[in-house]
Amino acid sequence: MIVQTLDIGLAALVLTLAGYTVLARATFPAVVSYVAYGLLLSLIWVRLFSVDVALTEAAIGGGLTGVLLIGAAGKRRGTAVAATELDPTQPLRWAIMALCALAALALATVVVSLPDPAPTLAPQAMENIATTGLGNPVTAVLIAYRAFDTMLEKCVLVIAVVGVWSLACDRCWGGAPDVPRAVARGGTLTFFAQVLPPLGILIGIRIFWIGADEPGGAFQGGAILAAMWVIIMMAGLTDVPAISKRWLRIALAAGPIVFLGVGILGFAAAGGFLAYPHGFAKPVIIFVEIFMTLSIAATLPMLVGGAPIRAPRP
Amino acid sequence: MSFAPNLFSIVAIGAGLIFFLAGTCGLLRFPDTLSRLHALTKADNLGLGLVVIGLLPLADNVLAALKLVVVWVLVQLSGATVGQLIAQSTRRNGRTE
Amino acid sequence: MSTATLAGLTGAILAGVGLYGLIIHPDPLRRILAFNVLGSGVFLLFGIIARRGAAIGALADPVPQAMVITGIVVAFAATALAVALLIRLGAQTDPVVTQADKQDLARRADD
Amino acid sequence: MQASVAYLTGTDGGFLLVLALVIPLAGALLAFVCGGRQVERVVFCVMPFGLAVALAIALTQRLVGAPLVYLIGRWTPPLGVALRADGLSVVMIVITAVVMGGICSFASADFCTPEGSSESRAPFAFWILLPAVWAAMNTIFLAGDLFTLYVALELLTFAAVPLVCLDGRAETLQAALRYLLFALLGSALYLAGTTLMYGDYGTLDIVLLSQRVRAEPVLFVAAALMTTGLLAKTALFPLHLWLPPAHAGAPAAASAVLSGLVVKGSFFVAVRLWFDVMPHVPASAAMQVLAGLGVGAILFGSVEALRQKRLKLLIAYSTLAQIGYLFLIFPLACPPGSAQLVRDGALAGGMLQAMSHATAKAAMFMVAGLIYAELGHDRIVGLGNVARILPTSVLAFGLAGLALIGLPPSGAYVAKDLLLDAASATSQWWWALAIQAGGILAAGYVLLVIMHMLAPAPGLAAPGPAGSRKHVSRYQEAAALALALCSLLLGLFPWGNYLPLPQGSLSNPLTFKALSGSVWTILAGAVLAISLGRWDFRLNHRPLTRNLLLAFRPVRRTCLGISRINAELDARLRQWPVAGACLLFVLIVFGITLVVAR
Repeated sequence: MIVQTLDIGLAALVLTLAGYTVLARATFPAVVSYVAYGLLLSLIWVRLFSVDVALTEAAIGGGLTGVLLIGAAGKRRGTAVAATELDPTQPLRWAIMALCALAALALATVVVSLPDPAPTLAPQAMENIATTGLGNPVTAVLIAYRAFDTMLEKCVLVIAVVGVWSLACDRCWGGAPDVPRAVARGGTLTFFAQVLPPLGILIGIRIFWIGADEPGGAFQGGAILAAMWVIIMMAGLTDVPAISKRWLRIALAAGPIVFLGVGILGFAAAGGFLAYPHGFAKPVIIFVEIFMTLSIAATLPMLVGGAPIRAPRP
Repeated sequence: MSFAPNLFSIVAIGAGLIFFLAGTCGLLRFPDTLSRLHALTKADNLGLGLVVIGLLPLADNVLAALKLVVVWVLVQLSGATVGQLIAQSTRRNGRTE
Repeated sequence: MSTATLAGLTGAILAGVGLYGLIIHPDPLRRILAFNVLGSGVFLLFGIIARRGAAIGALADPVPQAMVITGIVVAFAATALAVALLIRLGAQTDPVVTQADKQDLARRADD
Repeated sequence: MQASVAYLTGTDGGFLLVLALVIPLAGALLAFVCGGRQVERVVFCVMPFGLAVALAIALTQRLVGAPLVYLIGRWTPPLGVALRADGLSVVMIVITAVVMGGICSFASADFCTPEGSSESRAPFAFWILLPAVWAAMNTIFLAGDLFTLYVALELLTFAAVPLVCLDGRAETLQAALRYLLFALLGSALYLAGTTLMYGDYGTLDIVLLSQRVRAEPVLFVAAALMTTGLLAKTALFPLHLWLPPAHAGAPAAASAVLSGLVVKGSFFVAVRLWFDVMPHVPASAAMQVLAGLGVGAILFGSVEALRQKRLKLLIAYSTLAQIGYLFLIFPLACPPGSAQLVRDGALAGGMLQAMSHATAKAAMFMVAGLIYAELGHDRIVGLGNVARILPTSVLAFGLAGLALIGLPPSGAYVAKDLLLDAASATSQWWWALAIQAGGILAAGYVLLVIMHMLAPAPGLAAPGPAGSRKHVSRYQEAAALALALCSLLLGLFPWGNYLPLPQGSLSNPLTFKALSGSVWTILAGAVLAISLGRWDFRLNHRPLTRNLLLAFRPVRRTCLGISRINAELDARLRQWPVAGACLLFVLIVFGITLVVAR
């Protein structure tokens, strides 16, 4: 009973925040509301016993997306919003609201009437998990059963980085992106950036490492490592790397390249693309995941940083 | 599980929740940024601290208890930093609303 | 009502709210925000389906969970691309303010 | 992909399917790591291998005589993901490889790293995004799983959007942002549909789903969501707000990729969805809705094309119209009252139309780019004399145009033939009418451009500003010509091995009937072009022509009135909230039609 009340309260809170995010007049409060929304959403995921998703949602869905959007809203403060689009007229607004309500209603009706017992692949996933040597079925789906989707999605990240970079001005090509900086050096943020990362990096590596058997994995661990790098750069302890740096490019592409390479080696070693050799599956998977974690840790800050805006130094 | 740690937990977590409630009220009702920050850091600090203390006896083993403490320390650290940054930014921009 | 059903209904409403915001707002940044609300609503639908598919040894069906993780990362990449476009567009349409700011920033960074 | 056990095990030659994905992906990643001047070289090294694999897949499938299947990681669906190549995949893979080859050789002149710089922005982005588009397209053609298709569609979108704004002008950035956001809206709807499918049937594998789907509300809602999402990504009327500015604003080579290939990706997923996942779901009424939108696109897009001032915009609106053509296959494969979609002539016609359009449209955008480079503008009324300056380009445009109109022996001609046959076989005369009208309208806007190109101009065409003028390379003209020829000769290939062509359906393209039909189409198109197009030179006022013109004036006035209404409608529909409302409306109507007509 108490649990159910709490669930309903959580849902109500999430819906309120979402409503505020969409309906608020000013942009900045809407963004702040979205960040809170993302964090509460990960609690719903915990309640659904999807801890892996909760971790990802908190780190990427709420956290990094929040940083990105707050940064965008902050950069636009003071400059006029390009009013190229028209506000919809009032009747149109009502019509859209009605149609959206209808669509949501249809979705809700359908969700309630899904078949019982629900079809599931959980038993099959658990049956086959022994051959992968893993203990966490979500990791097994990501890296073994549906490895192809994951590999493709890693390539999506690289292409997104290329897309973001391509929005630089020609003069800035080869230069460095911008990360919001602390105002004063040697201030609180510097101290924070000196104290937190050692611990944060340990936690990131640990979350990646236990991901084989427990909730966690390359995405979640990589996201934490990425956050540490962002903090260090924000405090000004290291420079944002110029996009022409070879090591940066290798770090960004290493994940998909190693994944692809291991996949092709699978033809020879395990009789199929993206198949893992019998008995050696787990070491190979860990090997691939190391590079994936590295690439995620490099990619996410680059996506947050945006297009290079500083001309390369001669 | 004996009754004593349970009672201890209930009292500690309850006290923590009161701090959270007070902090939230302050965040919503206080007039300017600095006072709001003041209210918020109390919730972070004491509220979460009391909740963690309340949870400690319920932890399965020492490692889990240690993790709870680490969570508290990390929140302290980041809360303090963010509070400082917001305050600095407020002072710099001369905005108090 | 079980937690899963509640989450599913929440997801459906979130999708509707996000859809509304995405269509109604003239400001691209607000559309990006609304897209993220819409996306998370759709992900929650995956969540209820995963939870309903719980079986012995798994508290939730891992396949939809893995799809959501992939989806969240893809949505983040989409947001990053959209924000980058938005910022570049802002720099283009408002050259008086931003161009000077940027040069200033570039100078400071080079120092 | 009829459901059978055979589709759940790997077949010989399946590894070729993996190569078709891995080669372009590896190309994109390698180009990214190498950077600098290497990007272009990497893509040129990868290119022939991609083409070879496409041909090898076609050959192997011919030899095996059945679809190729590959189980990735040796995991059987539903747990794993399968790649499958049926006839439709094969033809699309081959045509994509051909168009990619053409675009590569065309773009090497436009996107080369200038001397003296180690790396520059536009070439770097272009040569990485190009193989990424290719990989995404091949994945779409081969994937046997609806979620893999989602990831591939996203890869396609993320690779296509930056291509729109490579030049960094504000209006192209605006177009790219709109394209991205509308495409994301579409993919969110698609993803919502896949969730429901998984929740209902416990798999997203296409073959397994086709065995499990039943006509029930969950499926209808899922189908409506997915189809509408795909329509938004394909820019079917009235969801086309992003297409004209994006396709017309991009650099020529990028426009060729976007218009020739990218829109076919989401269309192909729609075909998979209906013909492979849900062929047994009674949906004839919904199919009529789909084709209704298609006819709207043909009429609206063509009239709008005829009224454009700029060549690239004309070609972009023509794409809009041709997309409408593709959606006519749905009711022709599933006539009113029928309980299932059949894979026959209509589907084959649709695929041929898509292939023919891919090659022809790529060639047209290339020519438009060359003309822009030579003249410094692409105003249609200022195209006079261009035939003298760039004869090969104009020839390429003409041939591509003839292919687009559907003159024998082009692919579009065979497609039109097949679609008309299907319309008469299922007695749906109204779609036959739309098909004929589409051909005439296409003839109208193609002839409009050609007449302007051939027209003698007073004095030489004004050269553009000296800085913007580049010398047009012969390679580029040759690439455009090759693609145009390919489109024109597409109908001569024996597609019966891959596409479900009815026995003996292909009529001889050189009979009197076929030729006279073409002549009528051309004549009617010419009348249309004269009455709707923009003209700025006066005919000499000899009494005969003056009287003719006087008699003609009311016709022209009516036509212009119609086109004005059309332009007004276009301006409305291209507002974001209106397009969004249209999207929701299409979603609801489609869903209701599916439920009610059960």
